Amino acid sequence: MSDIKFLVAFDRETCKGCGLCQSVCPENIILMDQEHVNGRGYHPAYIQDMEQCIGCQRCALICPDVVIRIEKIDAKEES
Amino acid sequence: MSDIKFLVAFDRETCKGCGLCQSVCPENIILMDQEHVNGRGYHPAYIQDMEQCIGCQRCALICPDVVIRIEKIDAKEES
Amino acid sequence: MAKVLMKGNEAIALAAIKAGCRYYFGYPITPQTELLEYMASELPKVGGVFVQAESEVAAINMVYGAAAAGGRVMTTTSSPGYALMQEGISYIAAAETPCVIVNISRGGPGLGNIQPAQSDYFQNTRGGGSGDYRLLIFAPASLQETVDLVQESFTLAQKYRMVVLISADGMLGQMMEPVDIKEVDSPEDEEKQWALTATEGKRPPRAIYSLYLDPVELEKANERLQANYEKVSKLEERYELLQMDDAQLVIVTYGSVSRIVKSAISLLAGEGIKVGLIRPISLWPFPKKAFEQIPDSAKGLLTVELSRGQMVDDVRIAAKGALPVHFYGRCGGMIPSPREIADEVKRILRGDKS
Amino acid sequence: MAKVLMKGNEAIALAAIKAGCRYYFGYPITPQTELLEYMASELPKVGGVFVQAESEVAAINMVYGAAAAGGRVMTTTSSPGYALMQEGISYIAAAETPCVIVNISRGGPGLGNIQPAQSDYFQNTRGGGSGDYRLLIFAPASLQETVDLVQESFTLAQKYRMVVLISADGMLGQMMEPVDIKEVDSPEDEEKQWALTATEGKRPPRAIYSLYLDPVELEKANERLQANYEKVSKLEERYELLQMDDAQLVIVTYGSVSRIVKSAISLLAGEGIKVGLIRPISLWPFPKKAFEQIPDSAKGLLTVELSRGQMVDDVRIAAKGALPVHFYGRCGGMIPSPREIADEVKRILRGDKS
Amino acid sequence: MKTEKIICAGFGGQGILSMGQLLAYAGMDEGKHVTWLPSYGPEMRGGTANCHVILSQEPIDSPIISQATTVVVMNLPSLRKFEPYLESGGLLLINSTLVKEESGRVDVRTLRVPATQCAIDLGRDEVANMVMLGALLALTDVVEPDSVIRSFDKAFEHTTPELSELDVQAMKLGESLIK
Amino acid sequence: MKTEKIICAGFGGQGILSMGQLLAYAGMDEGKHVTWLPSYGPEMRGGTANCHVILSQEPIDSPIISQATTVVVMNLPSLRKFEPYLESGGLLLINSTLVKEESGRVDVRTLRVPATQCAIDLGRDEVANMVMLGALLALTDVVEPDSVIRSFDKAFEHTTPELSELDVQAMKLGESLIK
Amino acid sequence: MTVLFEKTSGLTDEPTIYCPGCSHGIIQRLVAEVLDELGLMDSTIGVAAVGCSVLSYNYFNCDMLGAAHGRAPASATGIKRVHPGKMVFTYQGDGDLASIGTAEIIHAAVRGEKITAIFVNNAIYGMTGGQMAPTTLLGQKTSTSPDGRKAESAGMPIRMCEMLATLEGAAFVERVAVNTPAHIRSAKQAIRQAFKTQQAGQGFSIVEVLSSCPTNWKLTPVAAMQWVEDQMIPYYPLKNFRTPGEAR
Amino acid sequence: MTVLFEKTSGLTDEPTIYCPGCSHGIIQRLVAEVLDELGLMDSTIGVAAVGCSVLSYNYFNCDMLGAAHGRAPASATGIKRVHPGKMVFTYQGDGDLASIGTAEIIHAAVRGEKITAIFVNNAIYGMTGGQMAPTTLLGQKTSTSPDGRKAESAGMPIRMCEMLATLEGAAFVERVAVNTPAHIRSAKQAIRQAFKTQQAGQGFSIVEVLSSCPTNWKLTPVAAMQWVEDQMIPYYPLKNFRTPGEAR
Ligand SMILES: Cc1ncc(C[n+]2csc(CCOP(=O)(O)OP(=O)(O)O)c2C)c(N)n1
Ligand SMILES: Cc1ncc(C[n+]2csc(CCOP(=O)(O)OP(=O)(O)O)c2C)c(N)n1
Ligand code: SF4
Ligand code: SF4
Ligand code: SF4
Ligand code: SF4
Ligand code: SF4
Ligand code: SF4
Ligand SMILES: [Mg+2]
Ligand SMILES: [Mg+2]
Repeated sequence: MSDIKFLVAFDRETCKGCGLCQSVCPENIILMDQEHVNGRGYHPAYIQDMEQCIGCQRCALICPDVVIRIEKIDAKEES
Repeated sequence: MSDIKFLVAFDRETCKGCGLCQSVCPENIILMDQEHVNGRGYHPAYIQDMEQCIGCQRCALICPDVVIRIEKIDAKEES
Repeated sequence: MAKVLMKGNEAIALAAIKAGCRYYFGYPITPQTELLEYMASELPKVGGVFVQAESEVAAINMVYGAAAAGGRVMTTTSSPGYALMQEGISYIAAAETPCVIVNISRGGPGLGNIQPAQSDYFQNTRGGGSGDYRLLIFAPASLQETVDLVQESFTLAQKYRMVVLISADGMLGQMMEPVDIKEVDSPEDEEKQWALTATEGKRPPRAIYSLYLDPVELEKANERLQANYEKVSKLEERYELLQMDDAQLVIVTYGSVSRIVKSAISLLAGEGIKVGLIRPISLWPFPKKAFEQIPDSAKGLLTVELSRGQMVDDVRIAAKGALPVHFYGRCGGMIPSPREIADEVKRILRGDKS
Repeated sequence: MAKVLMKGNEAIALAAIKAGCRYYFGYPITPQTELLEYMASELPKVGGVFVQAESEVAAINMVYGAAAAGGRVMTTTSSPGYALMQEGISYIAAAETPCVIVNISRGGPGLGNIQPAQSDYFQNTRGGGSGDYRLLIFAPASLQETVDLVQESFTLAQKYRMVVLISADGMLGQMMEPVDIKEVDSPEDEEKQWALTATEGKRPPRAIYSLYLDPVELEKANERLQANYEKVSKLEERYELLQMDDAQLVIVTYGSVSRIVKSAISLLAGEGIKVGLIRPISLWPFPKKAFEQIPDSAKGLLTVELSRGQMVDDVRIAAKGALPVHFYGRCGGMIPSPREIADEVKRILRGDKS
Repeated sequence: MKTEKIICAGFGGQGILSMGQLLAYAGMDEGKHVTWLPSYGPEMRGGTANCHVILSQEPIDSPIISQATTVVVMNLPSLRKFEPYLESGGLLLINSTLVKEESGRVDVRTLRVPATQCAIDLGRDEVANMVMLGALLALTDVVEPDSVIRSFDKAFEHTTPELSELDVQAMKLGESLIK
Repeated sequence: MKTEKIICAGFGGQGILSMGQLLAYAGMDEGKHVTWLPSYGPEMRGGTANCHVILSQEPIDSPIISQATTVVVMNLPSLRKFEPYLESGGLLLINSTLVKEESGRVDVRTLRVPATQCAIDLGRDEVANMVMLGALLALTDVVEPDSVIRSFDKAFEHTTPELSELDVQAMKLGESLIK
Repeated sequence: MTVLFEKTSGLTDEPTIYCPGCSHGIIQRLVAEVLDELGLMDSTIGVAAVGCSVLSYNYFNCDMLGAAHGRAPASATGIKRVHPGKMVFTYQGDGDLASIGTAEIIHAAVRGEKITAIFVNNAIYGMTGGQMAPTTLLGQKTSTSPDGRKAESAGMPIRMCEMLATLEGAAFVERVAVNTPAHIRSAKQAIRQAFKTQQAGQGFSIVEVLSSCPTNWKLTPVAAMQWVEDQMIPYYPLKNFRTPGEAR
Repeated sequence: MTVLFEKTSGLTDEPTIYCPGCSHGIIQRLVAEVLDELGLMDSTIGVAAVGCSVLSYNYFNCDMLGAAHGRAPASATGIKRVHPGKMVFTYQGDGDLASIGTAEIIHAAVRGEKITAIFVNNAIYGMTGGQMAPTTLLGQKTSTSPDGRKAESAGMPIRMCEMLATLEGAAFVERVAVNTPAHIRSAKQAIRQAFKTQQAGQGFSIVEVLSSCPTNWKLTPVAAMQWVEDQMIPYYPLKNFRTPGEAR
């Protein structure tokens, strides 16, 4: 099983590619998709390595376009 | 010779009879002329006993209609 | 209610309250101030709200908010204050929020003076706000007519979702005359389907605004307004006619000065000169129909105003070039005497002046 | 100077500076803003003063002060901002202090949008201020005409001690077109005998105001204004005529939309339909003289506007009921195509619509 | 009764407007058509105040008087301003305490009443208007004195019994000067 | 030369207005009559921007184009909005990087240019407009490329030599795509 | 014989329309005296606001403009920018300056406009007959607060000097009164300093003068002066809030 | 699986017209979140001002009015007086609130109007393309201060909170920023307190939010956030100026 603890999802069509999320991510895992342009003309953000996400929500807090949704993958019961 | 040291003159036609001069005179020598009404319908102020005037100018300072003019009668040379 | 002797300004205020007006926002200005003062003292007694705004600009924008919130709301002012309200009025007209405004006009231009004058005709009827909007405008001549129209205005404002303007002048605002002010049944209005009342989770949110970035949308919004205006202009033309049969000349005049014109017409009747009267009561829609009743005997029209000829435009348009349109007016608070007006009529009939 | 390609707003600003304008007070509003911005960057370079006011209300009252002080002063705005200036304009007109105002109009009512529209015709020509005052109003159709009129406006404002208003819309403000902006000889104006410059002990104090508590005085002041307006209306009627001989219909149109009408007229000419054009350049005084030149061949008039028919009133008055007056207009930023206008002309000539 | 057109004029503060209102209320009380039109605004202070009162059996067109049946003046500027408004044969009442000058009109009935002096004698300058009104009522039948007294409450909204008493006294004094 | 009526449209920020201005300046440089009319205001951000450019030997009446000889679109909304404006037989230039869709018009000459991709390749999204302009000039004789280059200073007021260099490069790249 | 007090030549001979005992007359005299004494009368342009002092262009012996209600600071700005070397002042009431003209006075201060505002605070709209002003005291009865101003619906009275003093551009800000001879002397000092601030090009200056309105307060002139002392001064403390060069 | 962050139902799904990285979007989200969390969204009526946020009536999931430029506090007053039981807020830019609407915001505060003003200070006129605002910093280049704002002609930037805090009716006054996640958290707290102040009927409340305008500042969104930190916060200190119940 993967080590992903948090799921950070971007709505690629509403993202304006501003890069603010990228600038505040303490783990430096957010990148701008330079290859693609969405329907509104922007390079959307995406996460390179989800496993490194610490679920701090800094990206979501600063995103002006409410592009980001964050979920915590519940830890398996370890009994 | 009289003891008048100061000459306080009222322009009876511009006086509005407000009584402010009267209210501030430390010597209480200003009165309103209840007998007469000037062309604008007011009872003008006048001085009862000019000798008592100490030339403090309080009356002139407070008069809103610049009705009052004050002169000092120069003392006689006493040599 | 029995007739009472009241000052025009106070009678208007009382009439509004009795017509269910519960929100008033205004700013002092002579010769309208007693109206504001009456509201200040009486509205709170019936549970209404009086707010003295910081300016006429603020007042009209408070009216906008209160009207959008569904309140029965009024403001009143006088000429320079009315000028300051123009932007706000344009917003209110665009947003189709109903309200009543009273302009007790005075002499101009600029600060002018506080005497009666009708030189607000242009700003009343053509507005000073931008855009293709209209107000429903009444110009009463007596206090009784004034209070009746004020009361009806609240109904019409709701009905058409429109600004209704009462155009009067200092003479009507300041004079006393006996009036009978009715208690208007103002049943709780049916829930306004457009008003901002907060959703309370029961309906989708509403928005009231006048911005339409897309020209297609803005043109549509304008067409909706125009359709409404069309309807209003069909239904709400109002006027008084007097002595039109055989009239040699017809005087067109409105508001306070029409009372003096009536005296002049009596004077002339006494001298065997027949003069008719068209008195527009609605200034917009301008009562074009009245002009269809001008008798063939009439040699011309004479517009009499307390201004330098602002209604003349509307008279010319209504008369369609069929008759010469003369003008007589005084301004700046000067009021013509019946004699002066009668003399002017005679001059015109003699042909001294065209 | 050779022709340069400039945006309308910037060309107006440069033209004003070259005509000696040294004081500018304004507030940002689309589609006028580049004018303000140009002034901000260029006026200081020639020793002039640019002040961004806190609002349009403040801007027009700064203009009033600067004009009273004898400065060559201008302000510019767009529709809702112009509405806010109405009280101030009434003061300036009453005080007979010269200034130039440019209104780059947009869609309304209310906030509307920022696209070209001519629905400020009423607020431009009838004012929204109180009192019997008038502005001298020019409505240019090309950038060259605009800059020429702006420059002349400063001269005329001084000459008549009057407010001169340039009425243009977003199309003229925003488009680029080559213009030749002249260096106007603006010889130091002769000392203004009425301006507030401080007495310096050399003359009695002067006062500029518009309050006349006594109606007799206020009426006199009004008569002085009227006499001036009379003169202006005799001397300053301006218009362009096109193809009036044998015209079957005459289109009356002004400003930006007249350019499209011209294309439509060419289109129609191609189809063998002769349509004439009256293009008022001065909106006040409205060019009544132009209407004397309507050929007998004309079956009617068609007013074309970017509004819902505001100039129609003036056309009706000028036409004196002699011919039917039709109307075609779009609004809210919608611009008719030449084809649409041509079709409307054909409909009218077929008699489909009266 | 013929239509009465009365102009009252004087200094602001001399109770000119109330004098006129009393006439209007009284006229209404008697079932007449009435109008009252004041001058207003800052000219009331320092300058002069005046009002136009019309009482008639017929509906009234204009509330503005261009030909008065009666003119009451409480000071000199008012005399000069309003004597021309009086119709020939009309009644001119002058407050002789403040107006030493004579009227230029010889075609009217002129009466000089020392109203302000009477008021000073009564201890309150302000009731000069009531003295004048008393005189007017004694000279004409415009309204009954009793109708006026019945109207006190309406015209003087916040009056006290003492002041009302003084007003009546002043009115009677004015009447007595004539009778 | 016949009268050229060109509509350029795309996202705000894609340099649509400058593209149009360059054409206008160049046309003027060549002694033509020109007009340039932008869309303006907040729709420039987020929404679309467009401009109408007319170049003619004759004086120009209306600066608004109702029948275009050429339409240049940089994104999909612009294609949908402006393709109807194109006259039959006109030229339609599409930025194929961002517009995968086809035009519905079959009566016009359509050309797909991967302008944004070229610009990304050049290292600056912003020069996609110049790629497009290069293609346009290669396809028509509306103005000479040299006239456009001469107009750079006027249209890009605060440009740097490096940026100008890149602009020229992009234009040439656009031209080369056609030739 | 020495003249101790006489009418300043800064005033014309026009009689004022003010009510008897109204302190507008005192304040206007002080302004004229100061300008006269500083030798500035001839290089001054004044701006009269709309209010009881609306006719003050007839009273001051210098060039004067009659401004629109509340807009005197804007018009003064226009004048000052054309004639930066002249002295420009506004004379405004509290309805004018603290209500309809709020934006104009604040932004004149923000810009540090080199003009002097004489702000006559009489806690009421005098000219229009005694309506509530933003400066009307709590509980004070006016024609639009017939039961006395209530904080609940009309809020607390506004203190303009305290508010303006927060602005960097406001170089000289002081509140004075003219209800006693002593206060009148200090008031004159403040007015003098305000004009000197302007003369030195140090920024915007304003003197708020607590003034009486016996007519609309329905008090005798003498009682009105006492009301200023007892009611106004406690809420509107007499104080210098800003002087050029002093630390904030 | 637990949702840690998702879009509040206080916002509609309408995409905003804001430029990439513009912090208007953050502020508007915070307001919606707070109203949602307090359970007040359904009893709220908002007033959108004229500025880049002019379309915010499409974004907030509650009844909304589009006010005239600068007049939102007046229109909000009209609404609140009709519905005293509802929550009423304005959302205004600095051009709107601190320039043309100065009188309206001050007098809403003077009256202690029970409304909440969200004041988005981005030191510029965004909507009209980057002109100087009264809040523009000294030396800041804008299209109407092309050489940078100069104190000599345009004065010093206005600090609205400091000024409003002098008014008794202003019950809650705080300045916050949204340039970092930490600041965003505090900003949300302040907005919450402002609405609670209104809910408790304690008077007027305002939250000034320092906001970015990358487009008109000609900076990248990230650099713009840094500019807020480096340039704006030093001049506009983040601070609570008034809280109900606390001594002044
Ligand atoms: C636009 C406008 N609104 C209202 C008025 C009416 N008005 C004249 S003076 C005045 C206020 C006077 O009060 P204040 O400024 O306190 O001066 P004061 O008379 O008390 O000295 C008002 C509201 C006006 N002239 N213009
Ligand atoms: C009366 C009026 N004047 C001017 C405008 C133009 N205008 C629209 S928004 C705006 C200012 C926007 O600046 P700000 O309030 O700071 O909001 P931002 O866009 O920066 O968020 C202006 C001046 C207008 N719509 N109405
Ligand atoms: S939640 Fe924190 S760690 Fe995870 S992507 Fe967002 S900012 Fe980075
Ligand atoms: S902050 Fe939001 S809009 Fe900006 S890049 Fe990240 S996800 Fe996209
Ligand atoms: S100068 Fe002094 S003592 Fe003399 S009268 Fe005046 S106040 Fe009284
Ligand atoms: S203060 Fe002046 S106006 Fe008043 S009574 Fe004395 S002299 Fe007369
Ligand atoms: S009304 Fe008041 S402020 Fe005005 S002149 Fe009279 S006392 Fe003075
Ligand atoms: S212009 Fe500035 S404030 Fe407006 S949306 Fe763009 S970045 Fe935001
Ligand atoms: Mg006052
Ligand atoms: Mg801003």
